[in-house]
This record gives sequence, structure tokens and C-alpha cells, in this order.
Amino acid sequence: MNDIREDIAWAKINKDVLKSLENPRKLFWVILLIAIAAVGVAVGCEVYQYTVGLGVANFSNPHVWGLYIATFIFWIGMSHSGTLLSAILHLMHADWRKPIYRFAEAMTTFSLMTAGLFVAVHLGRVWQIYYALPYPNGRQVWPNFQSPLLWDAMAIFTYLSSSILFLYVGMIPDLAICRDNMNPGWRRKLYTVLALGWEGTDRQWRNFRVTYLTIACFLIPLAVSVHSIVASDFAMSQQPGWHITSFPPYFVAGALYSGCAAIITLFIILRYVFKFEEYMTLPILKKIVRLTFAIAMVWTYLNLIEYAAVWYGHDQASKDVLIQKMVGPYAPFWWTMNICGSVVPFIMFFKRFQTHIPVLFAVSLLLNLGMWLERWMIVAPTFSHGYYPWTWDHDQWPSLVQWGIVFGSFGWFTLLFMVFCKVFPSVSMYEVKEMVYHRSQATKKLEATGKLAASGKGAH
Amino acid sequence: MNSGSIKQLKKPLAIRLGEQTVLAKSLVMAEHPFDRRDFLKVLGWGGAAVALSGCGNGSVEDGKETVVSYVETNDYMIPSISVYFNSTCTQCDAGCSITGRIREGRVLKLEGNPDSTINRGKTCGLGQAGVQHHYNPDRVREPLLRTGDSGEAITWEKAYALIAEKMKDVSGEEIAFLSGGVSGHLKVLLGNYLDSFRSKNHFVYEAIAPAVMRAANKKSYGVEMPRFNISKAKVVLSFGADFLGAWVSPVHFSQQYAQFRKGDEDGQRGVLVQIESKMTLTGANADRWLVVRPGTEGILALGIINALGAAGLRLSGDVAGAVKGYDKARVSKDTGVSAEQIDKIVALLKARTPSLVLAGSAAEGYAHGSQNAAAINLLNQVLGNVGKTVEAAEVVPFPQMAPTTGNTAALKKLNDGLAAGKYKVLFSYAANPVFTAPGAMKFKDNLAKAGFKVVFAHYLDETALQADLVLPLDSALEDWGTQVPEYLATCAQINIQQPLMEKLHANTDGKGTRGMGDILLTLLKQRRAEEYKGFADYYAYLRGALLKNKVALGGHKVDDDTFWNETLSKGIIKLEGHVSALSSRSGTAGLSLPSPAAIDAQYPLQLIPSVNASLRDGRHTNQPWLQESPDPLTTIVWDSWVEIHPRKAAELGIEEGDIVEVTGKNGSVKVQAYLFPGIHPDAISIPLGRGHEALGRYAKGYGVNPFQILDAVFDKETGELALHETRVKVSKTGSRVIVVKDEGPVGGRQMGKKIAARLPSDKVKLSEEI
Amino acid sequence: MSKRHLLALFSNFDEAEAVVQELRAVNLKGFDADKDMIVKSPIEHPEVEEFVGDKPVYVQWFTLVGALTGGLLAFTLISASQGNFFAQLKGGKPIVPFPPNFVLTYEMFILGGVYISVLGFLICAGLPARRSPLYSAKVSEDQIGILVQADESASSSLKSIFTKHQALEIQEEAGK
Amino acid sequence: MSVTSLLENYSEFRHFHPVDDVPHNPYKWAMSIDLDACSGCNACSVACYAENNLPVVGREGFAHGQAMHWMRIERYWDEDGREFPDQGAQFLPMMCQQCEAAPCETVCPVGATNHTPDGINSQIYNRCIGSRYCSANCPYKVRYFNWYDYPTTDNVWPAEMNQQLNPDVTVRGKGVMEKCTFCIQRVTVAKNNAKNEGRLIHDGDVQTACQQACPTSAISFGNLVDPESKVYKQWKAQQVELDKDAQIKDKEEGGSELRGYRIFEELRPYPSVMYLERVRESAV
Amino acid sequence: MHRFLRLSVLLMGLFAAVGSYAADAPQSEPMTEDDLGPAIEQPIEFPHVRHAKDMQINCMYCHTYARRSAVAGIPPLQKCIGCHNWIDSVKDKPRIKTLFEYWEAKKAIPWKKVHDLPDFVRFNHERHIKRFYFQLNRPVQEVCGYCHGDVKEMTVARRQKLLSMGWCVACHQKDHPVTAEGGTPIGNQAYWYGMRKPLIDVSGIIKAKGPNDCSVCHK
Repeated sequence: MNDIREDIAWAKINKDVLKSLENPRKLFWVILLIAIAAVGVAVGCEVYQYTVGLGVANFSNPHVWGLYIATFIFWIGMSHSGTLLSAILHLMHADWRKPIYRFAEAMTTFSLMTAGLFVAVHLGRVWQIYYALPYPNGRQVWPNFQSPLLWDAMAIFTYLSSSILFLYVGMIPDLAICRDNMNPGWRRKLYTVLALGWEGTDRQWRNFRVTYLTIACFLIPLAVSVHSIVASDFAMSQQPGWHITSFPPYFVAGALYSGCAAIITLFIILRYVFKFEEYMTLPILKKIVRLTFAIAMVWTYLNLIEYAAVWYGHDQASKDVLIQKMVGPYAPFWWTMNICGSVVPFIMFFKRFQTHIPVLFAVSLLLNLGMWLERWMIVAPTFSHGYYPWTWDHDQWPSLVQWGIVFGSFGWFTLLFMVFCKVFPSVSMYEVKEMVYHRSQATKKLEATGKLAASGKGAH
Repeated sequence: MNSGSIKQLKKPLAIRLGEQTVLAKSLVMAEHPFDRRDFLKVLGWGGAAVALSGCGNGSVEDGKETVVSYVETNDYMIPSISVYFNSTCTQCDAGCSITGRIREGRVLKLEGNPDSTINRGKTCGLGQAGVQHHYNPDRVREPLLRTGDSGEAITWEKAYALIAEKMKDVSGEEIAFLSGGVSGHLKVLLGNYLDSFRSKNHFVYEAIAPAVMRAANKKSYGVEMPRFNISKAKVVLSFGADFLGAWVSPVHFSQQYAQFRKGDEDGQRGVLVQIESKMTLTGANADRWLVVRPGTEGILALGIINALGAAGLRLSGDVAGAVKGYDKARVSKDTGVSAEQIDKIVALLKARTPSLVLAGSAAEGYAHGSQNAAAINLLNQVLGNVGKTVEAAEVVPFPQMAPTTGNTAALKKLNDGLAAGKYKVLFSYAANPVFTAPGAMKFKDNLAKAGFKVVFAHYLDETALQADLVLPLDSALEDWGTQVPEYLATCAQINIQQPLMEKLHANTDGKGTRGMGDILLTLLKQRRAEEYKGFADYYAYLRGALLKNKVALGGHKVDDDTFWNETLSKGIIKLEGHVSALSSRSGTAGLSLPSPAAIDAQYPLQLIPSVNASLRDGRHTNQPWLQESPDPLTTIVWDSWVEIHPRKAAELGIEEGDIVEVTGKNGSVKVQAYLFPGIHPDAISIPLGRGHEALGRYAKGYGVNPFQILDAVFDKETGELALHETRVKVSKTGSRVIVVKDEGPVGGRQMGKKIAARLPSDKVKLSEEI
Repeated sequence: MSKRHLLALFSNFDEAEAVVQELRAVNLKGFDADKDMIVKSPIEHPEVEEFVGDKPVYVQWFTLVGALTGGLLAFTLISASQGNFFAQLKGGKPIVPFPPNFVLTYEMFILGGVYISVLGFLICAGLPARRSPLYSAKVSEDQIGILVQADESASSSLKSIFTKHQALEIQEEAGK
Repeated sequence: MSVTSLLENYSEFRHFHPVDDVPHNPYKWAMSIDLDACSGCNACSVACYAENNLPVVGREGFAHGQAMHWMRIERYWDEDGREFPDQGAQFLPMMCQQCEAAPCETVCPVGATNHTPDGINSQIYNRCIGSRYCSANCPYKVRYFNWYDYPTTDNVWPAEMNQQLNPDVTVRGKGVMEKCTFCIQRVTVAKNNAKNEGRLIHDGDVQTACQQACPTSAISFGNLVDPESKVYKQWKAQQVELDKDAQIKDKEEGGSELRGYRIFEELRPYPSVMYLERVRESAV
Repeated sequence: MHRFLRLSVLLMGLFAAVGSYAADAPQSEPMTEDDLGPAIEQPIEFPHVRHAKDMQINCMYCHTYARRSAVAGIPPLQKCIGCHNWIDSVKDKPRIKTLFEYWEAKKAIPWKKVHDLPDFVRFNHERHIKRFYFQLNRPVQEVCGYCHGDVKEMTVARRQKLLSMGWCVACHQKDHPVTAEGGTPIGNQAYWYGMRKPLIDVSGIIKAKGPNDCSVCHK
């Protein structure tokens, strides 16, 4: 279980990472094709739904939202990992984030892009979506700024564009590396343009540092606000099971949780596919796993406190919804959700499994399943068991169209992510250099003061 | 913009229409009798429907739509402003007067005519759906002639010629004319037509008419249809009379019911006790709904009389004799109503007067139905309600126009005649016996024995499909006519039916639809050309006929045109009817009620074919609003169901949505089960009206037709079909469906929430309310 | 007086620092260490800023301005549009309700902050920039480059400073 | 200038209603429904179909819970475990309650549903983009979404039936939310007529389709700020006020003689429909 | 340093400008006031110029429904004939001949809609005529011209105004006098639309805006 070698040659870092941009292996194409096929399924479903009407998704009149909104929240939640790794850990000077934050940020961006599509997919009249945009128009009407959906739109737009900027700004030095090492061709032109003439001068680095830090500072409250606003879609409403004070922190914790789980999944995949064993080392994985476990416990706490508050409170309607989740038609999903979210993470408690890749891969998928179910279990049961008993419906099982689009969204994400990995370096080269440089400096200092033996290895 | 929609519906309507509308036109009318219809012409004012454009922003699109203005018009015809014409609803026989809202020549909606004493501006769901009868896409649009197995569209000329040819040498005995209940001038014309052949074979058939009650009333009170003053009663004891749903004149009774509940005079709220085996809409509104063993309603009535006597009410000798032996213990055993409950009812009846006892079809649909009705009427007499809450109704002083009420005995007679091959020509109008006759009667097979079958039809219903010649009829909103309702509310009245818009299926090239009156007139002209040559059409006939009796109709002071136009604008002619006194003798003669039959081991359950307020006997099933209007009690739509009591269902292992096979002696139907607490455990109920094999796109293939499996049992006295006398067994088929209904899976429970709240009557003071 | 550029590459920061210290101390005609010297490095190395000299960063001012205007803009825009002709009652709330407007103001505050920071970064860092006359791909790999510009006359002294500190490579701009 | 307008009218824009002295002037449309009179006959529901161009969704649609009945009649059974419902059933006509503090209005992202100055919760079909948030937030679940394009779907309105459609009411295409509007088209016409005559609408000038049809006259509709109107009198007699969230009688021992209540008052949407409790005879 | 401050101030100014433009845009006039609609071919090329300008016929003589109905209406053919029957001088003109052909066949003339608002819009001619013609005593051609442009100069009418929602709204948010000298107040103007106070200008004229509630125009 080796961490990154401190004496690794910087040139080797460049070489190793740039290798991931070379022509892909067959496996890549196979996965890409599968992803495209999945997107194709979703596009087909959407075209069908667009032409015929949302009825094909099998919603009913009290039960107006379904998997689309659930999956929307899921993807929004997924996006929080990037911010967590990049911004929060950046501010905390946790240098182990450096080899992995790039793909986490990419994940943020792409899951937001995926989530954004669900807004459109979900709308009854998507062709009128521009009605929801605030811009001066010939109708002289503005959208309703009181609607949490509009806050959502605003927050997601802010988050998406800020994340893209964050990703991009943080990538500029690497783009310069790519530019310097590419053979002439479209890629080189692309990198040349995107690198903006970065040369690593002191002035550039100086401003870069401040900017990066500033954006990181902004992103953290933004990320918290985004998911609490998504939570307020529900918490601001009046419905039993939604109108819960602890929803915003609960959502944020859930978001970080699912994001971390997804990072584990992608970490393992990238490590395997691009042979990044030297950078995405097991000690780093161990740290992510421990972080995930911690967040899992936070989430579990908030989840239980939500149930407890509902149970303890006097609101019979909310209580009914909770009971119905436990024993009603959604019970299998609800229990799976709780087991995946709160019990499965205990596997990560065992040291032996903290670096056990197959186990972790399975665990991370289960966690994500649990988190996806969590969103569904927030959205659906309230509809089928709201205030008004007359309209309580039988479980509205989503139609194949809904499943198809949800399925396709995973393909869409995979597609975006895979293309990204082949076009942009998915490990931050300059930051890894920084990391090994600073670590070696620290080691040197320790050696000099003779404290190495006492404190063990590593200066982080 | 329908300027003045509501304002005009109130009082000024008649004046407005009377003075401006019709008067203005009347100047021209003499020369062009058809002008009346001209200004109902559909005006192409843009598209018929206003649509939310599917895509895009709905921007201004110049030059795409066409505006068609009138060639000639009257001042009051203003585009985008509605005009209102009065007519009569023909969706059922109650004779409600309606006001049609007409815009740009299209009738859009039917409202109740506030001047009508029957419905006083109100309508029921069935009446509202009248426009869907008119605009129905499945209406027959041209005369159809059967050639072998297929039909062929022919012209009216050809059709008339064909009838004339077929009628050339048939005797009056060989003609049969089957119709639903008819009244007014149509009845006169129809009678005259049959008369021209010296035929007496007019079979007036209604599948669910209160014919047993008529006979019983005649016996008990001396009139067939007295007036029931629900609003004056303090207690209504109803033996299966669904007067809020489908019984006699539901809209009128509903209003009375509302007054009865409010206690308009003294603030004392009326109490409704409903006694029946299967809960009807009225039962659901009762303060006390008593489930009774099917067929034992008469026993209970006699038991109540007995108990009343025991409680101190003076009974005359013959009554006391008749009810002797109906002591509480026996009655309670026979009917399943507890003695305690009988005591409560007796106490209630004694405490509050006047009361009203109603005998409804649920009590009468047995082989001893007449006996049941007589026993129930006897209760009314004993309680002294006759003359108070049961009053003599006024009668329209034109007996030739009085309604010919339908019954099922006529069907039996016709069926027997058909089976014997007696008829060479059969006409059928406003009846669908192939659908509504009990399967056991084999009507369809017998019908084939008739030589030439002419069916006057709006739709290609089951009977029309068997016809040799189908003649398409105008809808009620396109046709002229007069009607005399059977149940007259406060005064005698003749209802006017007039076109509310131009014919939808125009008479071009000899095709299109025609009014029944016009057809009869044409047919009559084939026989008595001289007598009827003065009448260009039914409109002219009607106008002439009414003007002839102008004085009797209350128009002695005005000239013909004014009278005619006022009549049209009002839509009703109110008359001084004559009243015959009710007889007060108690009808105990011949009263003998059989003990409840032992349960048949093979067919243990009593089948109650229930009458749904909106579908009735199924003639309106093709109106999608009615199909989608949930049954009030089960909230099921678009399908049939069988109601089973949960206890029975548990015994049989049946759950909601199980497809069960209901088998009787005369066949079986497969239908979804619905567990319904409001039914006697020994009975099951299937609603009538669905299960069409024809009729149209909204009716065909939805549900089952319980008429099919009815046994042909008849009431012993009147010969009426005993609808409730079929015994069946129920077995599971193993397949299941999800019942399509409006109520959620909690089945109409409020789950502890205050949604539909209620109070006991001693907690409210209705007299202080507004 | 034409200026000429020199680029020297070093293998580690210690030597680069020494060079820089020396260059700042040296007094050459037409060479001002504050203006004419640029240190290029493959990684962000905060120490570089220290030894290169006090050069303030202004990005945070952009951030402040951007965030404040963003927030202000949002609040005015939203309140004004709510109070414009389409003043519509909704849910029994005032027409210009504060809580939702604050949420949106907050979002726009961040949006403005981030956007203008990036804009400020580009402006302050002089990006997008044209490539400087001397550049080596080694800088983006593992070497530290020091780019100086000075009068032709000074180039030899500069060169000597570089060589003294074991410059791996010295590039010289071709003379005009 | 909207900024100017904002500054000029700032205090108005910050006004709360209905806590204001006069919630709406001169009109506030409201209803009262007497459950003791309602017989559950469904006439109101069919009348609503006729007046408001409601599509018939057919058996399949209904099975999927996609029915469009703006006015639905609910039937409740007693829950005391009797074998037979010997106190009858309870019927409740349920339609949009036109809440004063409507939960649906605030959440619409495009402002397609607003409160009109006369207190009707209006639905602007063309503005709707179909996010269905309003329905999600409605405690009564009385908002209905067009899951399909009913106007063009087979057999909903074949060519002939098209002609019955009310030109004063938009035919909704797919993806649009709709609900009971208190027959706003009739209100508009009545207002127009009243204006022409230089007066306010009198009680009875405007009837909703359901009210007009109702055979038992269980539904009253009118102007709640007009002391002459029946609805005003009924509300007053029952001591029901728009901005109350509970009935006094519910707090008293042993109940009182008042029947008025509004559904889910405790959620404080301030519904504009008052129901009068059904009465059951205590003697039997 | 100063450079950056200057830049910041500039940026702030730019933002403020954009912001206030955006915030005020809904209140401003639409960009194209005159938006000439497409030329429309009508069954008869009706010369508005002859009738309205040369003959000085009041618009509402023919479009008689405008003052009592939501739609202005096309006059019934009867009305055209009513006059033209007596005008022998033009009887042999081709347009008049076509007119009589329709009349003799008793066929309605299929006019094309020129000002065709979307179906979900409820525009009431009556209210506008009442407001501006009867109440404020504005000349009829001006009142009709608010929306229809200068029809009296046209042969076949052609759309001259934008008729977009913003265009309608721009007028509704103007302060129009409630009464004019000699005008009669319509209705009991006891209430004001849309949370706005009525405005009383220096000369004491009460002014009010048009209704601003969505459901007034959208059905």
C-alpha cells in the first residue's frame, strides 16, 4: 500500500497523465457505445413523450412527479462531491485531494448538466421553457420569483457556471502542459486556445492562487445553498413528508454522501482504466472512504432525526406518510434505501475493506443505489399519501418511458465523462507536482530536524 | 363574450325573447315558415373551438382564419353574445324545461328553465349531457336499407316509397308499432297513423318504468300518478323509491328534498328513512337506511302498520285484519329489520306528521310487486297522508295529448306476437328492446320473424342493427314537438320542444336526419293525403294545432302570432288542469304477501339490476360525459360491476376487482366485483345501462348487460316484468382487474380528517340559518 | 535602445531563488528587476512570490465589486419586476416579498462574485496573453525559468549570473 | 418605469391580504355548499364538463388517475365499523377552493396561477409550462394536468362534438395544468354587463355552472364583500371568516349550532369555499 | 491600483446600466410600434378609404357589434346591399358586381381575419369603445385606430400594430383619464385595478390604469 512516491520525476507525471489522452483502447469504445445507446434510448423515450404527452410516463393527477424529479435531485446531489473535494479540502490544505479533484470537478459539471436536462424532460410544455427565464421580453412578463423552482433554476445555473469556471480555471496550467506536449493537430489548437497563453509566470501564478481560492470560497456556500434550495422545493411546500425543517441539511448531507460514493466508483474505474495506480493510490482511497463513512454517519443521523421528528411531532399527516413508507407499497424501496444508506457503509468501517477495491466498488454502487432510492422515497410517497385521503392513489409505478429516460441519463453522464477523460487530463498534473514537491520538502525538513523517526512517514 | 348569460336566464328572458327575438321574426314567418331555423344557422366565426395552440407562443396570425358573417340577420343576433331559447329535455320522461345557450348558431349548453314548475331552473347530469346526444358523432345521418347482411344508404324519398310499398296490403293486425313513452302531438300523429290502418297494435314499452306503482296507485288512490309532496312531509319513509336518482321526476324531487331538509316552513328538518335491499342514491342520503331482505318490503310495511296499531294508532277493521299476524317478531324475522328499529320508525311516524310513504321500483320488482306496493300504499293511508302529502295531480285537459306511459307488459305482448309471427311490419321508435328485453324472452330471435322492420333511430343501437330500414332522427335539440310530462309538479303544463340550432346533418340530396313528427306526417300523408295536405311539415302542424286551441291554452286575448311567439319564448304552456279527487278507501282487498322464499341452494343470491341515475336503461350510454361521470355510490366509471356485501364476499373469497361470473338460469355475465356495504348480503347488484354491443364508440364494449341474464318472471297482477326476481350464483373466474373508480384505495374513508363533517340534528338550528 | 530577452532554466527553486536575489541586487543599465524579470514555474510555489518581490494581487477587489453588484442587481431587478405592471397577488403574500428575493440575491451575489473574479483574474494575470518571446516547454514540465529583458549591453552580465547558478539552459532572443 | 412604480407604490406592494381590512374590493367571490342538501347526484360535475370544455379521458385515462373532473363528488362512509351504512353515505363536492393564501400560487415558476383582485385563483393556460408544482403543493389535489393532447386525441372531441365547446373557455392542450375557475368567464361577462349599467354585480347576476345545475340548490356562489349577498349572510351566520384557521364551535364544549367549516382550515390556505356540515337525525 | 479601481467603477456602472435597463424594460414601449402585417387577399377588395375617408362613414356603422359585443364583427351582407342597392353609379364596378353575386346566391362572403388574436386571448371591443369613445369622447377613428391603425387610408385593411401582449400591456399601464369634459363616467368607478392608487393630476382629472390582472385578457 504505497502512497505517491515523493521522488517521482515530474516529467513522468506529465508523461503518465498525458498518456490517458492518447487513442483509447477498445474497451473505451465499447463503453462509449453502450453509453450512446443508453442516451439513444432516453432520446427515443423523450421524443415519444414530447409528441404524445407526459401521460406516457404514467403519472396521475395527484401523483404528478415521479422519477424525473427524484433523479434530478440525485444528479444535483452527485455534483456536490466535486465541490467537497476541490473547494472544502482545498481550503483545508488536504493535499491528498490533488490527484483526484479534477475528475471530481468534472463529475460536478456533468452531473449538473444531466440534472438540468431533467428539468426540461419533466416539463409538460418544454417548448415554452423560456417562460421561466428572467429576461426582458415582448410579452413584458417576468417569471415568478417567489417560486422555489425559480430559485432552483437560478442556483443551478450559478452552480453550473461557477463549477465550469472553477474546473476551467484550475485546468489552465494543465492545458498549457498539454499544449506544450501535443503534436500539431486539432488537439493542440484546442489546448492552445484554452490555455490562454499560460506560461506559468509569477504574475499568473500569483493571481491564479488568489482567484482559485476565492472561487473555492464562493463555491462552498453556493453548494450548500444549491442543495438546500432543492430541498426547499419540498420543505417550502405544505405537503406532509416534505414540510420538514431538517430537509436542507439532510439534502446537503445526502448530496455529499452520494457524491463521495460516486467518487469512489469513478476513482476505481479511472485507476483501473488509465492505470493511475501511482497517483490514485490506496492511501488516498482510504481517506475518501473514511470521509465517506463520516458523511454516511452524518446522513444517517439526519435521516433518523427526520423520522424521529416526524414521529415525535403532532402532525398526523406526516406521520401517516412515514408509516406508509414503512409498510405501504413503497416499503421495499424504503427499506432498501435505509439499508443501503445506513447499514452498508459499515463495511467501510473495517480497515480491511477500506482499501479492498472489489468490495469498495460494490459498496459504492450500493450507496448510490441507496441515495437514488432516497430521492425517490422523498418524492413519491407524499403524492400517493398526501393530505387528501380521497386522492390517495395506488402506487404509481413509473412507466418504461420514465425508466428509459432515467437509464439514459446515466449513459449521458458516462458519455460526457468519458469524452472529458479523453480530451482533458483527468489528473491534475501541476497539483500532483506541487503535492510531491511539498511532501518532499517536508520530509527533508523533518530529516533535517531528525524527527522523522518519531513522527512516522508523511507530512500531511 | 356571452354578454348577459346569467341576467337573461332570470326573469327578463321571456320578455326579451318574446318581444325582440321572436316578434321581430314573426313578420317574416308567415311567408317563410322555415325562417325560424334560418337564424339558428351556424355562423363560422373563426374556429368552432378555441384552442391553446399546441406549440409556439400563439402569436398573431393574420389571414389564416375566415370570418363568415350572416347574409341576413336580426338585430339580436350578435356574434359572441349568447341567445337563449327554451325547449324541453328529452333525456328522460320527467319533462324538464330547458334553456339552451346558443352562440353563433351553435347550442353550447343546456340549463334549466326557471319558469318550469318541474325543474325550476335546475337540471340533472343526464339533462346536461343532452348536448352530447345532439353532437354525438355516432348518430345515424342517412336512411339505411338492409340488403342482405350489409346496409346501404338510401334517400328519404326511397325510404318513404319503400314503406308505402310494404304497407300497401297489410292489415292493421299485421302492423306493430313499438315505441317508448309518447305524449303530445307526436302521440296524436302516431295514433292517427295507426288508426289509418285500423291498427291497435301500439306497444308502449319502457324497460324501467314505474308501471307497477301506477297500477297500485290507481287501486289505492284512484289515480295513477298522484303528486307527492316531499317538501311538506316531516318524515319520508321510502321503500326503495330512488327519488333523488332515477325515480319518476328526480330533479323535481331533489328540489322538494332540499326544502324538506331545510324545513322551509317551521325549521324542522325532515327525516328520511329509506328501506331497500340495495342502497340507492336516495338511500345514501337517508338519515336511516334500513337493509331489508329482498322482496319483503310489503311485509315490513304491514309490520309497521301493525306496530302503529299497537302503539295506539286507530286502525280500521279491515286494515287491522290485514295486518294481523304481522307482529314484530315475525316481521323482524322475515325482513331482517330489528324490532327495535321498527319501534323507532313507528315512534318517528307518530311524532311527526304529516309523513309520506313512497313505494319505489325496488319494492315492486317482484312477482308479488303489486302486493308490496299495495301494502306500502296502505301504510300511507293508515298514516292519513292521502290528501296531505299525497295529493291529486292536475291533469292536462287534452286527453289525446296525455302521456302514454310505457311498461314491460307491452313488451311481453309484442314478443308473444312476434314469436307467433303475427306481424308483417314492425316500427320501433325510442325503444331498444333487443338490448333491454330479458335474455329469457329471446326477443332478438323473435324479432327476426317480423316481415319488415323499420327502426327510427338516433344511433345504430342493437335494435336498429336488426332492422330492415333505419330512419335517422333529428336530435331533440333540432326537432319540434310538444310533451306532456307524466308527473306534473304544481300545475298542468304542456312542454314545447323547439330547435335550438340548425340541423347538424342537413337534408341535402335526400339524406340527413328528420324529425319524428315530420316522418309521421309524411307517412300519414301516404294514407290520408287530403286531411293533412294543409301541413307543409310538422312545424306547421304543431303551430296550427296549438293555435286551434289558443283559447283553451290561455291565449284568448292575443293574436295568433303573439300567442305563438310567446309560447315559443316561454317553452311551456301552463294550464288550468282539472283535478280529480283521490279515493280514500283503503286498499286491503286481495292483499296477500308471500313469505320470503327459502334460499335456493343452487342460485343463492338475488340479483338486483340497479338503475343508475345517468345511464337509466342504457339509451344514453353513448354520451361520454355520462360514462365518465362516476356512479355516486361506487364511483366506478366506464364499466359495470357487481356489488357484493363484504361479509358475503369474504364467505366467497372475493376481493375487489375479482372478475366473477354471475350465473342465473338464463345465462351468465363476467363482471368485476366491488365490495359494497350498502347491500343485503343475500343480494348482489349489477347496474343497468352498460354492456352495449352497438350504439356507438363510447358505449360499445364497456361493461356487461344484466338484462341478458334476467329471468322472464312477471308481476302476477300487472304482468310487468319482475326485474328483481332473478336468482343467481357467483363464482370467481380467477382473473383480476383494478377497478376503474374515482375513490382512492382507502375506499371513501376520511382517515380522521375533517373533510365531510356532520352533526346530529339536535345540535343544529336550521331555522336560524340563511 | 532595443531590449533583449533572456530565458534561463533551472532545475530547482533554490537556485532560481538565488538567481532572483542576485538579479534584484545587481545594478544593470536598462534592467529593473521588478519590471523586467519574470519567473516561470511548473507549479504554484508561494515562495516565488516572496523572493520576486512585493507585487499586490487585486483579484479580490473584483470579487467584492462583482458580488456586491450581482446581489444589488438581483434585488433591484427582482423587486422591480415584481412591482411592475404585472403586480400579481400570490398566495396571500406581499407583492414584493423579501425571503424569496433574498434567496435569489444570495445566488446572484455568488454568481457575480465568481464571474467577476474570473474576469479579474484574466485582467490581472494578463490573460489571454501572447506567447512571450522566449518560452520552453520544459517550464511546464519540471524546470523553473527566469525570463529577463534588458538592454543588449546587460545581457552578458545576466548570462553570467545564470551560468553561475547552474542554469540548465539559456535561451537568447535573436538580435534584430 | 418599474423602479419608479416600485417606489411609488411600495407600501401597497408590501400589503398583506387577506389580513387587510377589506380583502378585496369590491368583489371577493366565494361559495358555500350545504352538505345536508347535496345528494351526490353528479349534476354539477357534468355541468362543469359542459361549461368548461373538460375532456373525457376514457376508461384507460381514468384508470391511470388522469380524470379531469374539476368538480368531483366524493362519497364517504362512516368509519365506526357498522356492517351496513345505516346512516347513509356523505357526499362532498370538491373543487378548487380558491384559497386566499393559495399554496399553489407562490410556487408556480412562471406565475401562471395568480390571485385576481376579486379573489379568484386564476389559471392562465397559455402561460403554464407544466412544471406541476402547483398540483404538488395543493392540499386538496384539485388541480388537473393535461397528460395528453386531449383536443386532438381520438374520440375526445370528434369533429361534431367540437361544436359544443364553449368559445369563452380555452381548450387546453397537452402539458397544461387546469382547475376550477369559479366559472370566471361568467364572472367576466357579468362584470361587463354591470359596468355597462354603471353598477356593481348584484347577487344572483352570476351563477357558476355547478350552482346553476344543482337540483337541490346546495351550492351558493356570490360576492363575499357584498352584505346583500347570500354567501355573505351565510358566512356571517356561520361565523366563518376568510382568515380564520379554526372554527370557534370546534373549541367549545359539546359543540354548537353552527354548521359552517372549511376543509383544512388549520393549514391556513384560507379557502373561499365554506361547507355546511351534513345533519343526521338523532331520533332514529 | 488606481487602474483597477477605475475599472471597478466602470464595471459597476456597466452593471447598473444593464440592471436598470433590464428592470425597466418591461415598462418601456415595444421596439416596433408599427408592425405592418402581411397583405391579405380578400374575396372582395374592400376600399376602406372610400367608405371611411371619402364618405366619412363612422366605423361603427358597419362594424356595428363593436359597441355591444366582444367582437367588432363583419356586417351582414344585407347591410352592404342595403346601401349599394341605391347607388347606381357604382353598380357596374367589378367589386360591386361580385358583391351582388354573393347576395343573389345568398352566400356569405368568406372574409379573412386581419386582426387575429390567439384563441386564448379575450379582447373585448365593447369595453374599449365604451371607455374611449363614449366615456372620453375621443373621435371614433382615433379610438379604433389605437389598435387598428389608420384604416381609413387603406383599401384592404392590414395590421398596423404589433398586437403582442407587451404592446397591449404598454397601453394598459398608462394613466388614462377616467372622465373627460362632457364625457360620462362609465360604471361605478369605485374600485381600481391591480393594487394601484388612482392618480389625480394637477387639473383634478382622475386617471387610472387599465386592468392588470392576467385573467382579464386570458381565458
